[in-house]
Amino acid sequence: MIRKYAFVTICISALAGCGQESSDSDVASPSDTFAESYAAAEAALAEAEANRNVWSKTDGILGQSKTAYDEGRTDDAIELANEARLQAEMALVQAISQKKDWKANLVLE
Amino acid sequence: MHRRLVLKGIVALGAIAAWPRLLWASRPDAAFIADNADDAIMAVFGQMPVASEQIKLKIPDIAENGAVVPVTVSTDLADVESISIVVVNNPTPFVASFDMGPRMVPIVSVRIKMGQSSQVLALVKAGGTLYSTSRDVKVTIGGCGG
Amino acid sequence: MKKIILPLCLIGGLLCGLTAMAGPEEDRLAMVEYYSDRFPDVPLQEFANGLYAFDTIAREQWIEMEDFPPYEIAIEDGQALFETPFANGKSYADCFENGGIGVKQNYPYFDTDAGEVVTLELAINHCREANGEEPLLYMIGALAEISAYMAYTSRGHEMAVKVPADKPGAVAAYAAGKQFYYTRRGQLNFACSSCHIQSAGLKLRADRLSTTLGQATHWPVYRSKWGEIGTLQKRFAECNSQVWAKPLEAQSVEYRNLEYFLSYISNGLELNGPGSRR
Amino acid sequence: MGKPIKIRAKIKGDFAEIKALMPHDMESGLRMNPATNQPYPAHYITDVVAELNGEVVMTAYWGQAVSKNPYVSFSIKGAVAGDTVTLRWNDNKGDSSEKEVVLK
Repeated sequence: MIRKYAFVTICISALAGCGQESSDSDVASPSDTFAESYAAAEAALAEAEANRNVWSKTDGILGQSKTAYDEGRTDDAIELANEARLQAEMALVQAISQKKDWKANLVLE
Repeated sequence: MHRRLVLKGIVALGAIAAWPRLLWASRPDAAFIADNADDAIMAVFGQMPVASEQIKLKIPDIAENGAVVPVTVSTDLADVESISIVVVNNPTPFVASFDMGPRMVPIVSVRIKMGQSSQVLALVKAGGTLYSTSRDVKVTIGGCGG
Repeated sequence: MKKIILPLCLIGGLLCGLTAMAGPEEDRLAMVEYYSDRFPDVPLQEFANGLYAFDTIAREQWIEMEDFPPYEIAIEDGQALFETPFANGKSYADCFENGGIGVKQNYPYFDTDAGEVVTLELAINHCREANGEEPLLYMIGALAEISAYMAYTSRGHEMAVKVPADKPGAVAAYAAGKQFYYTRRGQLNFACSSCHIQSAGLKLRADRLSTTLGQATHWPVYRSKWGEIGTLQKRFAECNSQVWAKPLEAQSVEYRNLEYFLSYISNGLELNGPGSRR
Repeated sequence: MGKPIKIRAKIKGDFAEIKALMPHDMESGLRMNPATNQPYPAHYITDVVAELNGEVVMTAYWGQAVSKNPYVSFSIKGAVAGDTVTLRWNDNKGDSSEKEVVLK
């Protein structure tokens, strides 16, 4: 139970981080912001991938982000890239924490 | 190969004489494209069925997987001409029909697809009359299935 | 079991210190005990039949399927593939012990030289490559069919996977597979064990969850949902997707270790593959 | 030429029970191909003919809702050891397959 709570907390802090990012971008042009968000999402995804734990919807969301950008829906594109990054970051947190915490799931020992 | 074909032709001629019904039987294409059960049944038989307790329809109440639902239809009715299966809620409800010659024991099994929960009808044409029985089958959405 | 092991540990000191975690045989016995307590009416071998061991409605339809199961096509096709010689005149039989007949119970095994777990499917592709043939795709198709034929010839043999205690690589691979089984993954934050140990036998939507014990005995499987025969690692990928985790590659180190662990847990159960599932 | 039919035949007293498995995709024409967003073209067995010693004993007409790799079982009265049972299917693309077994 405590662990679940910890997981949620981590997710929320990841969200908070995400909010900060978008307020920074007030000064930048939308397409610069997109490029940054997209690159950040890609980097986070690569790190999750390296830790062998990616959530199944993330690639698709990143793909949708690219499509939205190509179609000129830059705001949507940024939002989607941020969502993909958030997912990748949470997957990474999950992977790293589970490297220790998996033992908590051992019910037979 | 050629000889075989000729032989088959002769046998087929014999069959025609002995059993004229098969001569005109052909696939009831209209039934297979009808999008409701009544139209399909009328297209094949030209009559609606009367309920009969002499037909046994064996099908699970809850189908494990709608893609493969085992069905067995058997009957005590005499002079069986055909056995058919209809899944009322399928996009095209008419599933299969078996024209039974006099050498057949009136029982058939087949595995069928069900798009969703539905009433399933077993139709038996015997002595010129169409009879039916029905069962309700629940098709569930699979979760894991390990 | 623990009662015996503990004093041994005290005596063994250092030796046991290396494996503070329970060993494979302890794990297996704990599983047997757990599921036997949980399903007192289910005879041990029945766990090889997955959810059909305790879901009577599903079992009835499964028995009907098993009467003339679609995997028979795969066995026949697999046999033809198995018996077709390679371009160099050699065949699969030359690569395997006993000509590849009745050997699946020994897979996966730990290859000390290569330092990795070898599943039957990996061995089939190794065999092809050693004979100058292209490797086959791992989850479905020809490889699954060959595996189905080899599984069929192994029916009735008891699963006999070995994790030699004196081979640290093997012990580590088993431990890694076990860790994977208990590791939460994906957006839904589930481990394999969340479903198949804690919730085994319970309903997930319309399906009952199978037990860890027996999960490795009946592969490859013709799943009606797939409409074709697929390997155990295809199922791993599917399970991962079901918890919203991106599947790893078939025959990745992780999945092979997982198969090693799962297969060991089914030791002593008779092989009953290929199988049919909903 | 379609894939070969698998037949199991068994004499049970005064009738022979025939079970058959027919490798076939039975594509309904409704299933979507995610890659193209188009449905897979319909491809299914339309009729099945059973013969005993060359005489037609049953003709079945099927639609798209018979399961993939169809299974069918039926029984023929008075069939004895030595009799030949032939099973043949045709599909909507003009493909067919035929298999003969001698009852034992």
